[in-house]
Amino acid sequence: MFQKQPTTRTSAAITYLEAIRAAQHKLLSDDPRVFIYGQDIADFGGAFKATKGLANEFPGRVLDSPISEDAQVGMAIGAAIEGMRPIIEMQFADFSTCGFTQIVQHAATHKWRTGVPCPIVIRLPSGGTAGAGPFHSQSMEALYAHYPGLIVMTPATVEDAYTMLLEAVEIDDPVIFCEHKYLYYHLKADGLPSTAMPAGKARVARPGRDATIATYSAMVHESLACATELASDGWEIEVIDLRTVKPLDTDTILASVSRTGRLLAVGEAFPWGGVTAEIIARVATEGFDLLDAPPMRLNAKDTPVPYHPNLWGTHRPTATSIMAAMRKLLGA
Amino acid sequence: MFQKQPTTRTSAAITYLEAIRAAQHKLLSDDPRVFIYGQDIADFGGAFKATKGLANEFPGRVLDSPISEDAQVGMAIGAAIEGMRPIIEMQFADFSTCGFTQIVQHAATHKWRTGVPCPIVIRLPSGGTAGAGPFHSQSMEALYAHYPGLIVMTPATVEDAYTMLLEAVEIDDPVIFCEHKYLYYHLKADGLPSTAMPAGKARVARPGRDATIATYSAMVHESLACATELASDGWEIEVIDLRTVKPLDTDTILASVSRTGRLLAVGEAFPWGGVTAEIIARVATEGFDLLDAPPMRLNAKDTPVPYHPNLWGTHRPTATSIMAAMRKLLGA
Amino acid sequence: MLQARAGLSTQPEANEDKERYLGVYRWMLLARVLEEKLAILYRGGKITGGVFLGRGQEALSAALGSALKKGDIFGPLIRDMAGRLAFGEDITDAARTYLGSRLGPMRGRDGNIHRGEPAKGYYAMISHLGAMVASVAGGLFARRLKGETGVVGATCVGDGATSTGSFHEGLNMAAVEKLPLVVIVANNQYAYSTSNARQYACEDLVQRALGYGIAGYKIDGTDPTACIETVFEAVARARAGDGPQMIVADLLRLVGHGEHDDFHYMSHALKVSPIGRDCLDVAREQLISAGWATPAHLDNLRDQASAEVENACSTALREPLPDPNQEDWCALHTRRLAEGAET
Amino acid sequence: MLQARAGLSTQPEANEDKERYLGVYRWMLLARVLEEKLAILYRGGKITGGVFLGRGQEALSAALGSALKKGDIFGPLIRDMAGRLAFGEDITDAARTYLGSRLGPMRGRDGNIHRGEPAKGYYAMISHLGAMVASVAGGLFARRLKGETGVVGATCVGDGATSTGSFHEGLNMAAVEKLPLVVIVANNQYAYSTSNARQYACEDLVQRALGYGIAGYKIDGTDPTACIETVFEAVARARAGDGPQMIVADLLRLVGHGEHDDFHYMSHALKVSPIGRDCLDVAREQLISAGWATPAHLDNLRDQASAEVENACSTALREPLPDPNQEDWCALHTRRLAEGAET
Ligand SMILES: Cc1ncc(C[n+]2csc(CCOP(=O)(O)OP(=O)(O)O)c2C)c(N)n1
Ligand SMILES: Cc1ncc(C[n+]2csc(CCOP(=O)(O)OP(=O)(O)O)c2C)c(N)n1
Ligand SMILES: [Mg+2]
Ligand SMILES: [Mg+2]
Repeated sequence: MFQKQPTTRTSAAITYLEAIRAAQHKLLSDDPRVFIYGQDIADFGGAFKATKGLANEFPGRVLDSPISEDAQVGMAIGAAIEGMRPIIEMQFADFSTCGFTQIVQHAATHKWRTGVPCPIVIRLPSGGTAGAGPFHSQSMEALYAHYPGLIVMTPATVEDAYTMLLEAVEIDDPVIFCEHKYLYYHLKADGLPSTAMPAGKARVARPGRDATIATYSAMVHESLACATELASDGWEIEVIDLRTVKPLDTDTILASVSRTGRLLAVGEAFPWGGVTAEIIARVATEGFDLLDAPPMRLNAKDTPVPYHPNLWGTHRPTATSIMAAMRKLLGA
Repeated sequence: MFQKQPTTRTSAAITYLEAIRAAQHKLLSDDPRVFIYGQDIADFGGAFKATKGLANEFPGRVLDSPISEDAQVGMAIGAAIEGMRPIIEMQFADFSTCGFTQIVQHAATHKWRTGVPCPIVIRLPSGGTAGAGPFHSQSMEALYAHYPGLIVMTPATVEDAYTMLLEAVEIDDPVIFCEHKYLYYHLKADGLPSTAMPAGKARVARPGRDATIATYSAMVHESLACATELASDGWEIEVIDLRTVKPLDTDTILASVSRTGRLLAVGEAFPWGGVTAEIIARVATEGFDLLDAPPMRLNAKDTPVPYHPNLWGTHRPTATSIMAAMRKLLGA
Repeated sequence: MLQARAGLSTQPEANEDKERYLGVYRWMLLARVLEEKLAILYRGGKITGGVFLGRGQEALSAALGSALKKGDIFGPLIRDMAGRLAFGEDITDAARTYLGSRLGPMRGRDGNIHRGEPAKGYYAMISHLGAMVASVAGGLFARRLKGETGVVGATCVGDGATSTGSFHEGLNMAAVEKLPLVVIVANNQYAYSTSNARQYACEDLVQRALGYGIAGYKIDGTDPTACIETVFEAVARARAGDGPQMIVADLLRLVGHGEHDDFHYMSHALKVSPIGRDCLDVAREQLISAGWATPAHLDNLRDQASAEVENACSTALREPLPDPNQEDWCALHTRRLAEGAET
Repeated sequence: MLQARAGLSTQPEANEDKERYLGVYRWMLLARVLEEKLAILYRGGKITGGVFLGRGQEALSAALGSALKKGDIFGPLIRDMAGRLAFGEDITDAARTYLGSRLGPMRGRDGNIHRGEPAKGYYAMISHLGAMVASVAGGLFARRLKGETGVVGATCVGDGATSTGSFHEGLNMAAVEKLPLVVIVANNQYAYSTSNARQYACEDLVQRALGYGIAGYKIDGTDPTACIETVFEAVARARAGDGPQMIVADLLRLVGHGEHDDFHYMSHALKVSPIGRDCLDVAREQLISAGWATPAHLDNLRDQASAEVENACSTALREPLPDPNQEDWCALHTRRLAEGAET
């Protein structure tokens, strides 16, 4: 479904993945405090090539780590205490569970406990792709957003992948940077922006009148595809791209719902307690009277992410299933 | 506040902690598949004495582990595959982050991936107590509930601590058993029940008419104290004890809200995306028209759990802060 | 550095040696032929997801699978096609998992290297490296509690996986419990693209055995004779109650990390060094020079393997794919406690 | 098993030895007296939360704190009161953290053993054992990147903490990076109630050094002379660029795990064995028999320590407690990105 999105194919086209690489290139160039540490990221350039060529250009600042997620994050914390700006690349978001203690117990609590900030960025190649299976597909934003002291970014566009990564490194707090693997190669833009909305602000990805979809990351594109489709039936669906899920820009969501009266929250993560629950809880508690109909939510199914594409295509929300939910919400 | 709860002091009185010990005693006696593995749980009887005397009575089946949470859970998974019913005691829930990979990646996915169930029980001494600080106070139910394949129990009473642990071991799936340290010694009952509500069913802990509090674990008692207090002003507050947070008994909550029209969800965990978000999201999506007022939620503050009792008492919800929220909800 | 120890008991008769070697060789060959077929299918776009092969590591893996018995526990890793088959995996099931058949043991829910049949002691690895060490140990612990004796459990890791906390915790725990666990470290000199120099700083990983208080063996993983002797000995010692055994085998993977990888980073010097040898070539030489097989016999074995592989793959290719509408979207065994997938 | 190596360079003069020893002794004594006071306050109900003491481990800890310099990095663990003070911690800050003063470095947000001042290289441990190894290594890595040389980082763990995956990953990583990290393993024979026999299966934990490719030293942790010599040597070697150093010291804690614990489980045989000695008694003997101090001088030092401790505690006890209404409930440094606590 997502393939329907218009992609620019000019010679200057840059992909979501290239934007991440470009941001890291700029960070290494501009800021001597920055270094990158992760598995296979030096000469090899990373499993997805997000650091291709950087080790060569910035010797000693782009380093291969042993297979030790806990120590990778632990070392970044120490380096951040000493004033550096480490970026940790996890090979897949799923493996960050092996570094979970250092992330949620150590990095997240450091500033509050000691007064000394802990500015690390952990890049999580996140989300599902065909054939990746239960251990290379997870969306872990809800886990990290639950813990105080972390900022969780979920860029959905090439531009945001670039500017938000720059901002993530600048922020004096630990940032979990959830980049979506499904967007790596598919998603393209004409070039890289020089200005950006700040973290913590959601973006109206498509304005509308009849209902709001609040979503993030790859699901922004499925939702936009759904909105395009429904537009041919005369429906005007507003799509909100959250950009960061912690903090969550409740104001922008509420402003949208105040215009549309209807809300569908869409996320690719597991159904219990994820971003969609938080969105609905906020709108229900803070904007109850704005709602003309019960809000709805759509998540992945409550099983591990299946390996086979036939199953995976049904496990995660898609433009098709979002459309079905939206028709229900619209009473159409 | 909780101290106001009536506690029975007959000679037969049994505490929440003793109930957990009694359940494990019964399990070891009745079921040769059961063994217990954890730090300092053998001769020493555990940091909280939940296994006191059991190693002696059941030689070779209550074992001290090295300080290796990942391996503790990993070994339980292998043993469960072979038909045993291991119980893992974490010394504190907070340390389960070190076993997070084995829990959410291995145990949780095993049945779905392979068809072979993985019946392990992980006991998490959870929640805050005075002076325990950021690393000995956490409530982690939301993390585990988010992952498909796990059942998350949060007993609030002595009776439930006993019967739910028995049931947890009987269930053919991995169960995260969140026992609350604040209840260990304070909470007492006359004796142990021989029957129980099944897991997955919430309990009306106190019937009411004017508003519903949906909550679990130690917060049940703070909520009951609040309801008692408000009763003297003529308010009848219904308190729902969720008992398990995954699955979450939406039906019982909806039935209550259909009677009261008002909902306050209370949890001791961090505010972003926990049990309270899930409760509100379900009621807003499935029972929107039952609500006479915007639902409300009350959680701990969005910082690590503070060490000093002065701070801790304000960080977590208490009968006092629940009361303030409830008065707002009632418009009183 | 520890060296392979002398044989546990009296040497088996030459005839036993021959049969054992030929048995192992058949599994090496079958794995090799099956993986070559999978590589072709992968390049032909017939396989979704990654394909990770064990080319060059078959002797080590097949020796382990052969040394284990029915009733033992095996937790293979990504390069253990040979060991899996030798341990008793149905080759059609292997093909099914790659080719997406709904009839495979993972029914399309998980793929390829993650397959297993835990109820038969053949554990299904998770991706998180090192995790299987503790779980195989746990299986052995359960067997001990049930009073079963003479059971062995084995698992394999790579050089990279030795850096994980899970590996350390699992092996230490197994040592404390003195479990009959055999851990094979296939040191193929690289973890994906990362060379040993960036993975550990000791002279040789076998030095870690001392620190865990377990037996350690060091072998050339490209030498099938060494693999067979040492692996069978370690398994026998574990079975006899000597506690965990760790074998570190030096070798190379003669393929990329996965079939997407051209392994340009691999050192030429290593490739042309003795550990760059193809264990199947070495086996052929050893078998022929020992007089245990003729070239014709070995060619014949390869033809048999090819036929078996073709048969398995064509069966799997004809079978139904997973169907999301028929799929049981329930992650729990206890159905009454499952929450409906929300749609 | 590795033994303490011979001195790095020429032996320091006897006078230097004496000053060094007396310096270490003062920190041992100060820690001992402070902890005795804290134990009394704990029993008097003046301290909320646990109190975990280092009684019996002062020589080892003070030697480390003394061997480090300003500008070095120190990640102490729960039994390192002596090392903390020797590294430069303000004794009043130590008292403040226990006694709940809002003016302490953790301002009531975290307590006791978790205190630190990371901006001064004095890291604040988290409870999760093993975690500080990687973080101290990371601090050293940062210093190297910044071009600082001659910096050393040190951290301490117990026998129990060596079983954690974090310990393994952190130490292995430090070895690969050849960082100037000194890791002290205070093997007090128990992790809480769990004896070494249930914690590891090697003969001695120092055997692990080989497996990480780092220097290993084994000492009697109750012998202050041995502690001083070996710790200073290891720190010097790390500073000189020899990579990670691991010292395993045998000793006992002469208290419970925490002050709530009567340590009835501790073996009598161990208590009366040489490692059951009180290092302060040993130091007194060594100092007197070397002619470096008289009993009167040492008694005088104790009086000085007592005065300092009383002063620190009475200061801390007069200070304001944390006030939830004045508390800044914001876990982020970037205030604009903080979500308001929901009430
Ligand atoms: C904990 C963890 N981190 C990262 C990965 C990603 N990963 C998969 S295979 C691999 C390399 C493994 O190297 P090694 O253990 O030497 O085995 P080999 O592939 O060489 O056989 C990596 C990094 C993983 N599977 N698990
Ligand atoms: C990962 C982890 N698991 C469990 C604990 C609980 N715990 C705190 S101290 C301790 C014992 C530590 O023993 P050891 O490392 O030998 O240090 P010692 O107390 O003997 O100095 C345990 C189990 C912890 N802090 N961290
Ligand atoms: Mg390898
Ligand atoms: Mg100890």
